[in-house]
Amino acid sequence: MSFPIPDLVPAIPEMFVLAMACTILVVDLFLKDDRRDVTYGLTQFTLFGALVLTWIVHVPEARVTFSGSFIADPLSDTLKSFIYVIAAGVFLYSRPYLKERGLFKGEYYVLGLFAVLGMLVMVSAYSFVTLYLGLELLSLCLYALVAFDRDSGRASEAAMKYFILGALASGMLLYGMSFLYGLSGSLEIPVVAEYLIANAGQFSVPLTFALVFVVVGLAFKLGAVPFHMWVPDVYHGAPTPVTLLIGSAPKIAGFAIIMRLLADGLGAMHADWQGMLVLLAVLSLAVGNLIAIAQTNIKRMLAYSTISHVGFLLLGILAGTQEGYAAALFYTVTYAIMAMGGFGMIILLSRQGFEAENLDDFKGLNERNPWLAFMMLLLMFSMAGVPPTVGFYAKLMVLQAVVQIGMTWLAVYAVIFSIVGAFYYLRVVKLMYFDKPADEPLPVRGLDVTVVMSVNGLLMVVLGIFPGILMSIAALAVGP
Amino acid sequence: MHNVYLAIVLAPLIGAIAAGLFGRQIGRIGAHTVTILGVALSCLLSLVVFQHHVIGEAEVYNAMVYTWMVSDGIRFEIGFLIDNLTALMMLVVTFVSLMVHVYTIGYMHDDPGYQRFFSYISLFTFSMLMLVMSNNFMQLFFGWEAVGVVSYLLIGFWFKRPTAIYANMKAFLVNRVGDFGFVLGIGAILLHTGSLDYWEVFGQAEGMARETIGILPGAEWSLLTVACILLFVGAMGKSAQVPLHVWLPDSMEGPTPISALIHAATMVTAGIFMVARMSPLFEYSEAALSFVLIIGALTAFFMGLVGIVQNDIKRVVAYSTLSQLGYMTVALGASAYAAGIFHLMTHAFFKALLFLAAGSVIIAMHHEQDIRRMGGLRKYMPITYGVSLVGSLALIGFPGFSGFFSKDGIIEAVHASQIPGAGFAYLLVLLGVFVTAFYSFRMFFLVFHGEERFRHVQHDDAHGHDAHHGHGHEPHESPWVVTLPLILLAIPSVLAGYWVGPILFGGFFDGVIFVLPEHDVLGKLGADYHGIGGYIAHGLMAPPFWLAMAGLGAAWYIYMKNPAIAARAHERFGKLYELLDHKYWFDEIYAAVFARGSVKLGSTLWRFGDALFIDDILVNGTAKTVGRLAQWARHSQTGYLYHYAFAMIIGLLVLITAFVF
Amino acid sequence: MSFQLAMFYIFSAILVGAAAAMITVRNPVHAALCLVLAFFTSAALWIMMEAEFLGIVLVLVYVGAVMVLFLFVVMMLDVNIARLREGFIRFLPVGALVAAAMAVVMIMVVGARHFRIEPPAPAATDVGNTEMLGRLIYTEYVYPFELAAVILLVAIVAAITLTLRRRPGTRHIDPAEQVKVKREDRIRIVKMEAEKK
Amino acid sequence: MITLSHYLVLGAILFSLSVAGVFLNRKNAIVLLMCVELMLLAVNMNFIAFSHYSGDPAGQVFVFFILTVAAAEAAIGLAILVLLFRNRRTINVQDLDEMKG
Repeated sequence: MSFPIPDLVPAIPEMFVLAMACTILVVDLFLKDDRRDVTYGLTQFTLFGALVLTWIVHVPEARVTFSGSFIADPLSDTLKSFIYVIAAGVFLYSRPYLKERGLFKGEYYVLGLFAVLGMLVMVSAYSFVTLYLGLELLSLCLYALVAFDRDSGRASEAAMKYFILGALASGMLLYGMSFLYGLSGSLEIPVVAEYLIANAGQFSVPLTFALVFVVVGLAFKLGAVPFHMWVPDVYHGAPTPVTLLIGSAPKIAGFAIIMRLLADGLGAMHADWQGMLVLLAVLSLAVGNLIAIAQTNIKRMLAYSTISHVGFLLLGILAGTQEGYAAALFYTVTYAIMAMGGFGMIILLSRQGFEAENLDDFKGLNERNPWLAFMMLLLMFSMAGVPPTVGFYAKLMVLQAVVQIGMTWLAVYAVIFSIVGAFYYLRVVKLMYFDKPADEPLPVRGLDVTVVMSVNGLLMVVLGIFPGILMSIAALAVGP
Repeated sequence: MHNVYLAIVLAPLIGAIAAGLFGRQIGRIGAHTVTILGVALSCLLSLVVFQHHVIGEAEVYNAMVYTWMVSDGIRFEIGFLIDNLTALMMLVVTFVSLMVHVYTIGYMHDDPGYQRFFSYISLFTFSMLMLVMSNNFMQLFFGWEAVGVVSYLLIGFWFKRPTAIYANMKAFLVNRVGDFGFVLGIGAILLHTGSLDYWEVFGQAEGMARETIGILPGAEWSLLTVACILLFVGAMGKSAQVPLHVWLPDSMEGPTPISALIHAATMVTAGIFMVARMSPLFEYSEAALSFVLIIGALTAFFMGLVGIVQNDIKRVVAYSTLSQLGYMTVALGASAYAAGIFHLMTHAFFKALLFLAAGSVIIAMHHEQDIRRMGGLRKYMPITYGVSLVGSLALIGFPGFSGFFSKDGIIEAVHASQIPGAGFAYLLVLLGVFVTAFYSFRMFFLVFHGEERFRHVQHDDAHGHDAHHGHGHEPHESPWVVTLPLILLAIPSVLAGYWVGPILFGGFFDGVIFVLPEHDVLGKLGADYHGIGGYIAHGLMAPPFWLAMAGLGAAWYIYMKNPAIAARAHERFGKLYELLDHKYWFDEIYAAVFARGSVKLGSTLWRFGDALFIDDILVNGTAKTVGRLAQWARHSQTGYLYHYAFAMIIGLLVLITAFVF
Repeated sequence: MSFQLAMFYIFSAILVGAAAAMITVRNPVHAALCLVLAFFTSAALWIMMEAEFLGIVLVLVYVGAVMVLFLFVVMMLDVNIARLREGFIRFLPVGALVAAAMAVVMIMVVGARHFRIEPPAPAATDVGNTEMLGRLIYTEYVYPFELAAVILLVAIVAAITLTLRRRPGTRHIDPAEQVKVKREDRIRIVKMEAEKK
Repeated sequence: MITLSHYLVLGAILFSLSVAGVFLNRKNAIVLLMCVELMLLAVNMNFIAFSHYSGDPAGQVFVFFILTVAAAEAAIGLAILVLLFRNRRTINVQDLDEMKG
């Protein structure tokens, strides 16, 4: 029995990350607590190396390997690059926080790297098996990380909720996949797509039925209403560095599996899933923006804001056009960067024994540290979609895509709720600039964190003024 | 000239960045030096541009500077369109801004936010120039929002005052309503023409006028009318027209230089400028013009009435600004765009002058703003007094002063206009002249003439609270940094009017502003125009002049004659509170004798129209409803795992039943 | 009714009964045992579908390891059983209603004519089920197989990270330290002046 | 004859029961974990049935991986449960409401 060795080259970045994660796991065992920075350095090196490797092995054409379960194409390489960069930013922001709370342990980085690996697998998944395994690899790491602060009751409560609901959603996704498999006879996404195209126009009831389960599973992972309930509690309960991780990079991976499953695999059923996504988007925009107004905890507020952003993201996808996908990709990346900055700011302002997670902790930030206040202002403006920040541009692109397919009412609806949403972002700005500060001193932060935060904040404006760069990347990744 | 235009825009921006980011490093003197240099350079170069375009009669300049992006064949660009209208606006903006910069050195002298303030006003100048010099809708919108943001920051500049925070929230919210219309208007234009460039859009205006869209079933509207009215809704927000005017009086919570620069001379006139710029669109829609005309007339008259009952010196000027903006809008509605722009220019000078003079008074009175506690300042502040007189005369349209030429032009144009509603508008603007004269000189007399009431206040304050700091010494004239801009502004307040011939009747805006022959009221008036002298002579015999004189006389009678009565009463009772009481009683007489109905109407309108309907129901009501909804909705997040799971199952079931069966 | 069909119904009845009992019984130990029963009957059904390997794995891995872990945790946590079932009846009607609605909807779909497929003839190859799966897993599915290994590794790391406690108070002896002890560490030679009488 | 439909109905019933278990159970978090196991069992039943009736072994391979993941999931779930018990001294689902709104 002979079996050809699969082409391993496209998977080199994944292999590198896996090898390094295992190395770090072992190396960390032999490190004393005061040498833990080595683990951190190795982690950052891994991400950097993976980024370099991704572009070394990159070719413009799509390559499928491992018997059709893995794909490397411009979309995957682009999304992977963003994942590396954002994960690196997350680790960088997290370090001072972890150190101050005695959580600076190798496991955070090992689990974090495995989570990154899970995202990479999701991005490159080309069959249901790999997609599911990547999703679970990511989810399991995240469940564990949420409970990472072992002495926090809130964290373990959040982990429990996340775990149960996440497993429920995975089950639904699998149930849907089982029907797709049963009907098409294959687990490979392109084969399923071919089956659907061949049977276009006469989809049986079970096919739509399967589609509902798949959409529900995906909607949960993104946090779309009514499958959003885990988002606020998990964001709130998890240690802030973990919230930072959950809130940023996995959204990109989530976008990737939606692209692979809905756009590539079930593209022929666009008319069916479009209706479902419309419903989810409408609910997400309303619920996310409304409940965010009533929040006093900034982590919860950002959680609800995530939900509303997911609504926007879904708008781009449901358009089902190349412009729509590109807009959604643009929106996702933008959102991931904004979320990284927003949660990163909470970390920057927190110090030992004090979490800057209430809105009131941002009062008078302008007087205490005008530069950080200005960065936060940029981030908030971008989330609210105020021009000339990139957030405005992202919203514009999505709306344009929606208008193009003739759903103007949906665009108007989205605009109305983003105006409602502007209120709570601007409230943060108001607190920072017009309210009296509490007399809490700000912690002193290292140069690396400050520089990255500045880059992060200024990126909002720079990308807003020159969106062409990101836009052409998005258009290239989505394809012609 | 390309680089000159760029320099004009960038100089204030550089100043703003320097003062804003490095304020601490460069210090107070550094901050004001760098920003003033930037704006002065802009102003100087604007003069060059003005010379080049207006006097040198250069070609209209229309070019793209930077392509931001291209999407679906729609180009998003930054570009400049420089013609006579732009050149005029640039000159006004940079000149007033420069004056305000200099004045601020004196006014904000003791303020801890000194550098921040300079940074903001320079940033504002930059944004306003971007708005004015734009050659496309995108950049127009950018400038529009940017001036809004700066204005919002500046109204709340003294963020420790709760009233300032309230005012800036209010300004922001009301402007959002206007901006919403504005964006929809731009969207409508983009939808039809597929372009954001002014000239390309203007070229298709006639086609748009013929196209209709169904907003409500069964009612087909002309697309152009809808677009124009939506754009004008934006202008209503920015230029504070009824019913979106409510934010402007409250915006007086900001420092006075801001009131002069943003809320009188420049930003609030952006709406007027925009409509004039869009004249090729508005001309094809009589319905939109009529709408503009009536809104303007309502604002001009009813806001003037409210001005009569105000006692805060800045609020009087603020209501006067509202009323004058109404006049400009009326001119636009009557297709007399040139008259509107002309009034915009003269108003920028004399209203900035009045505001800065009011600021000078406020400094002298140690931040007392109630005109009932002023009086007799003439001898202490001769320069302020003189320039205020010039400003007030210009405002009421006294022959020979700038306001006379511009306002008379508007009134005559409305008189000649055939647009539906012009008769009604004519009546209102004519009555408005009386009201204007009345409130202007009421304030003038109360502040500069009559008894020195601030001395009594001092005794009143002496026991009770400690607000009497500084009342101990005499009011005195402000330093030169304050008075110099006043004098410099007083000169154009008088002289700018003599330019009436070329601007209104001389084809100054040929090729810039487009007027259909059947709407060309200024052309008709131009036929009777025979030089300045004749114009003034004509004005002396026309009703507006006599109405203005009547208003002035009424103000004099009530506020100049009464202090004598008041003085006698004071002698008889000898007690301060009774003097105040007298004053109150006097207001009653004035109402009973002169304009009981109209004043009552004014204050009732203010109370019910503004305070109750707009403030409480429209603005606060929406916010409250949303807030309540949010509080209610958050209860859905119960915290219980099984409820979350339940929600997921219900969601799944709903999706299945909705899409599978 | 064929023998196979009878077996199917018997096993299915037990399976559904065990599952229903699992979510309703009061005692978590009983629930775990019900689940074990459900696994056993499922394994039987799978074997009826010629998935012998998976049936055996289900018994060995699930019943043998995972459920034992469950029971272990149940007993370790030692929670008050009496309290745990309060209020169950109160929510039963609405819960049962939704569950029934869900089951009805699902059965309407899967019970449709579309799925009334006859079973295939028994496979007539000389390759057994286990060998076939093995070949697939180590060739075509080698990438997912590696991923599964990573997932197990993550589970180990995560479980240890979350639950391993180093109690600072416990006394433990490090043999390495004992061996490395030098004389100087234990003995101090003190020189003293001889006392005068 | 046992048709595919028989197995699918069985899977659907198991799936519904497990879902009902998740939201009916308000006291004991450990039963929630068992419900998750039951749900995966239902899914596996589907996959094996489809695999058997189409004669394609891929479904069985997928089940193999799902079983692996489920085991890993159980380990992490139980670890979180133990942690929760240590912190809160309870695994009552009704007590998990510190975060809401």
